[in-house]
Amino acid sequence: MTQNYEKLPHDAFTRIPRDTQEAEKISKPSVSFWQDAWRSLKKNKGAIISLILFGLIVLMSFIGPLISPYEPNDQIITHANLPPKVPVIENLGIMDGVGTLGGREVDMYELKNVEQNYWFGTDGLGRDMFSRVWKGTQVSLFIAFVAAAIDMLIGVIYGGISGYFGGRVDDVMQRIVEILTGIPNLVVVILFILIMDPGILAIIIALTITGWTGMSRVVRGQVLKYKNQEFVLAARTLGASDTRIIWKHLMPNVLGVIIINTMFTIPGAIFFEAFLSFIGLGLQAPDASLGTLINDGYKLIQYQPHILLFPAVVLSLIMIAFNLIGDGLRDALDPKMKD
Amino acid sequence: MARYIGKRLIYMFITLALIATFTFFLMKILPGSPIASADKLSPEQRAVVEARYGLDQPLPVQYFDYMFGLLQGDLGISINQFKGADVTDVILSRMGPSAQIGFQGMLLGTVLGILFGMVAALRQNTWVDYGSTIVAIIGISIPSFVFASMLQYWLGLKWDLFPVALWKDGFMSSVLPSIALAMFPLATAARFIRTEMIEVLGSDYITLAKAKGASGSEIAFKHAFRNALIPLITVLGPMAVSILTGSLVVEQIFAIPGIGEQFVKSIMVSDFSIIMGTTIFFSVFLIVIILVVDILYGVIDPRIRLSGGKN
Amino acid sequence: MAEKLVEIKNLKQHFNVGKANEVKAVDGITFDIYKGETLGLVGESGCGKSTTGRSIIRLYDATDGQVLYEGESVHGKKNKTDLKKFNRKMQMIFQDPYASLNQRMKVMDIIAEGIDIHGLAKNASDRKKMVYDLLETVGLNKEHANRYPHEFSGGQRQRLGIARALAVDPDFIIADEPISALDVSIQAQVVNLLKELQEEKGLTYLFIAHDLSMVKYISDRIGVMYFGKLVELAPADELYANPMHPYTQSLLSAIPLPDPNYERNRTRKAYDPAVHNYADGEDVKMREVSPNHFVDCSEKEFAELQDRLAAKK
Amino acid sequence: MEKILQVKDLELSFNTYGGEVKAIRGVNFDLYKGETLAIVGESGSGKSVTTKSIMRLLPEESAEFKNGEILFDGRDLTKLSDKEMQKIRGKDISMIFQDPMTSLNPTMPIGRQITEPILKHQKISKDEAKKVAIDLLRLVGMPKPELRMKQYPHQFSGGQRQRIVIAIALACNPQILIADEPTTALDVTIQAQILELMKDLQKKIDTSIIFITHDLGVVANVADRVAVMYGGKIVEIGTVDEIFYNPQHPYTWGLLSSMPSMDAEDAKLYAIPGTPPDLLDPPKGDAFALRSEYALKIDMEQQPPFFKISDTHMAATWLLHPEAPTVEPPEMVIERMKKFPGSRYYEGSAN
Repeated sequence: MTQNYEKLPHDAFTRIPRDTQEAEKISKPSVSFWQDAWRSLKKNKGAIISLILFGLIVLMSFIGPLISPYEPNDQIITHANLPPKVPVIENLGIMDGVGTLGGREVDMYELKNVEQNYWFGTDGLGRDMFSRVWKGTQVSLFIAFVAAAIDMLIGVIYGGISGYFGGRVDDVMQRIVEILTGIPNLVVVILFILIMDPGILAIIIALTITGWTGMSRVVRGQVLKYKNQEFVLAARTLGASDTRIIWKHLMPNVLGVIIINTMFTIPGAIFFEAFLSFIGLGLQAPDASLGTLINDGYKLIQYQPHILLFPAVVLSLIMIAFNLIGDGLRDALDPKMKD
Repeated sequence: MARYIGKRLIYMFITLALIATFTFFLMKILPGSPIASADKLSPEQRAVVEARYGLDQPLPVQYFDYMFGLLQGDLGISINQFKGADVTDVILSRMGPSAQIGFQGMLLGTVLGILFGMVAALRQNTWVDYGSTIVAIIGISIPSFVFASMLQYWLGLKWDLFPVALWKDGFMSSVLPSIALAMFPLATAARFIRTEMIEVLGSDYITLAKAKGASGSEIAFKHAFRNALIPLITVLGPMAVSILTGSLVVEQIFAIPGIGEQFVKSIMVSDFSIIMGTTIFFSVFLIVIILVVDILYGVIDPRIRLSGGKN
Repeated sequence: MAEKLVEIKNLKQHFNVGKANEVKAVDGITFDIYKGETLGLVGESGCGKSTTGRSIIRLYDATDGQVLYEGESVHGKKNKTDLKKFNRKMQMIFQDPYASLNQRMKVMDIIAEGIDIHGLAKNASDRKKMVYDLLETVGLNKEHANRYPHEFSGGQRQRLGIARALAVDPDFIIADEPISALDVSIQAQVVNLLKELQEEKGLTYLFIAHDLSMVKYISDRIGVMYFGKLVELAPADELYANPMHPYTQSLLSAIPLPDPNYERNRTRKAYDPAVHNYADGEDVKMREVSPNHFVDCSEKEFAELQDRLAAKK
Repeated sequence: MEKILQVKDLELSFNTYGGEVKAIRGVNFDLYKGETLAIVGESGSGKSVTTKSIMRLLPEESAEFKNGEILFDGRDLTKLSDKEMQKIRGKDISMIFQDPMTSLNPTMPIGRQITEPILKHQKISKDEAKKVAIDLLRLVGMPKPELRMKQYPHQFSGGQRQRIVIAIALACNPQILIADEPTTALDVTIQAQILELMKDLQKKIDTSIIFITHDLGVVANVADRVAVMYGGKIVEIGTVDEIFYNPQHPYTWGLLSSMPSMDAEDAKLYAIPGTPPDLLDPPKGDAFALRSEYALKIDMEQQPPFFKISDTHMAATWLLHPEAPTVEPPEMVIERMKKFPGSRYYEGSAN
């Protein structure tokens, strides 16, 4: 604020031309929406760890049954109810083949004179838990992915049509959804399982029969939000066809939410499959899913906790991983979206 | 508002009628006879038994009998499990324990959940926040039956703090099942309240409250809390569903003589009238909850209460 | 003034017709837009000015009334080729520089949308060249073509929106509050660009805005809207010098100008619709009070206005 | 005149993921008793941040005072504890925000929202506070205030809500009222009413107002003095006549001539090219130089100091340095300068 000017060279005050193009320049590197989302997802440690963990679980569900020397359904009655035993780790005092028998801790492998190691132990029929757990994981994941894919397909088409065409079409379609969502899906699932032969197909159908309504609601909401946005109006004034608007303008914008929603459908499906198996409506023996394994294990919780432990841990890990990946994707793809 | 409620009630009846019809015909197309011992009976004996349960009537007559009974709260008669007992009575006799653990679980879950969510939002990005987020993720991820088994194994079997199972020690028996049921509502409420609170805390009217000189706690409780809490009502519905689903397995695990346990048993022995009855009972329960939630929302939020219904 | 390009006849746009919450967004307005002119449409939020623009370009199906473009009706059933013809002749620039560009598309594809729809480019390199030319026209350059909308500032985005509209080489552009969301220093960029384009290409504009000083600057004639009705329509200078409808007077008296001396002396006039005191069944419609100056008034008011005019002279 | 608030060398940064955003880069101004100081500038110029920092309403996790002080009542506001600050907010300094639709709590009756600061800062009973609130509502021109006390914000129109917000701000007769774009979200006719109301009230309670806006028309209407902000700094400050009729900074020139005037004919608008600087990486010299056609070599190297034009008028541009070449301002600015006695273009009558 002082007025005593410091000495400055005279030529400092020559005028310089203005570069208009320079003023329009964008210096930051170009980043697309998906690149940006991927970048913020990478910063989310929980999601990345979950992604890796989930990858490992998928991998194990395929190679697990192969690397185990036993078939999932092979019964060796003499090897029944063995606790887990893993070389090297056994020296730490865990997974060392020691179990409780009549109140005393004994090495069950020595007792039953078993040479081989069962990493996850065996069940009451002498089946190898390691290969059964991974086989069961495979089945559970398969059911969940197929169910989620069907939900997504029906939900996106239904919600998309309802939202895009609006008016009377939307009214009728929404009334139907309203009634469907009024029916508790627990009830529907149980009834469906009852009338169909229990099995993978029955479970998938039961899960998807009302499961898609959630996706359809979300997609409809998004389509309604976007279809009146100015960029869509602009496309319409340019004469864009419905197909073009749907595929070029709406889909790319709704895709993020579809992905997020699917990420939360999958753990839901896994849970429901396990739940059904647990109350005895799931896969029938000898087929195994994580749910049936947990059901079997639960009956022996007092004496053979390991039979419950491994499938329960794998199931929980999958669920946690999916929820964290879902959270991460939601933050990355749609920071403003809630519930 | 009255018009809105009336409309909703009509929907409710349509939905229930559909469910009842659907259930009825599903039961009819099920393979095998509803009478478990049918194979062992002579045709004459069988006819006698069928006549007793009205099964000799033509299908439409059976259907209208059933629907008419429903209107009067009559869910039919148990055929296999409790020979001849009224299904309504069977369900009602089982209500007590289910209602108790359901209510306790819901209460514990929402109260703790709100608390966790609030604290997490007010102490964003501190260890409290991370802790409550981890609890919430675990609560949402770990299925109730796994969680219940774990509780039973450690708190019941290993440490002997609570009864392992059965419904003999009054309140103490209800502790573990209630905790198991509370996990999902807790996690849902915690996550929900946290996001809502953070959003509310960033809103203009909170800044204005600060500009008035309100202190941190006044802002949190007088201004933010209520606004963050109102939308929580919308997830009460899903929470009630989770309690219901949970009760099927949790009652099973803790051997509690509730409706859920009964339901699973009747599935095992194919007692169709009990399955049907319970299904309809559950549907009514959930539909009523959702209706109450919607009405409650309108009553609590002045924006809806005073403008007379959404849209 | 020259020939009529667009004629709007008794246009009505009601929403939720027949329901309790029926909104008469546009309630029977009539005006013409001449070739090569800029017609400004002003009014406060909710007066129906944007709806008018959107109805004209067929974004809404009009409840009643007609829109004629070069004598041909725009609304009603149309075959695809007819529709496409209108789509090329009539274009729109939108208000929100953020929502009006698809975030998932590159600038290249955004601008080329009209080119693609109407098959205006012979091949890929022709398409590219057309986009580069358009970018240059709006003061950007070809480096911008490979970027995404979120990397641009508000003013730049608005120019991208202009380039998109220009791509189909329209004759008539509806500019729906194109500068409302921009900073003062940026508004001039966009307004100047629109003016230059008009001179170069002989465009006709319907310029919708609530900033009256900008509207006056850019428009040849101005229409004032109030609750779905057009209340006054006059050449820009005439409207400002001699506003006749009490609402126009109130609106003009409310605008603060960047001139402290003027501001110290400005007095605001309030508008109360009750002043008209119309009797039941009185015929209130647009009447030409002086040449090209239309006012929504009753027979009685019309006589009064003319008396006042005569007194002035 | 009595200085009621002094902002000295204020520097403030936001710590973001992208790095440090230097939102305020050395701001100096005084506020006198009873005056209205308008701060103008485009979005991102730092005008809102400056006032929010006076109220200390910026998020504490990310906003950081780097330098300078804000003196009020003999105390430096940047150094007060939260508790001490709470006693000042709403009582000595209060604030009005831009969007009346979102600045009231939707689930609290407006009566309670008005009595809140009264009960907080004054030792009076609830009933007395209610009376004060009703009087306030009457003061801001709300009809039937007794009935409306129990109503919720959604039952009021935008203009009415802004009146309520003003009532809240004036509840404790503050010495300073900060109005952050209070009329931007309103229609012109409502804006005119609110501006009149604010000027009336200011006369009644003799409060000083800091009025933030980007609308030069509004500035001409309300301000006694004007500070023009650009790139996190004040570039020119003076009385309203000095800024409008004798502007010295090229940015002020640009702003004034980018708006059409109602009387001047079709002169082409002066468009400032380009976009405001990125404060994540502010330019070394004059932040406006890149967009200015009057840029000098030194603008690229060194930030200009303030040059004094009159006792009340200062501008930060190298063009005012004695060594600098004389430049011709845009035509529309020359038109303005012709009305200002003492300016080099003054054409006033000879007497």
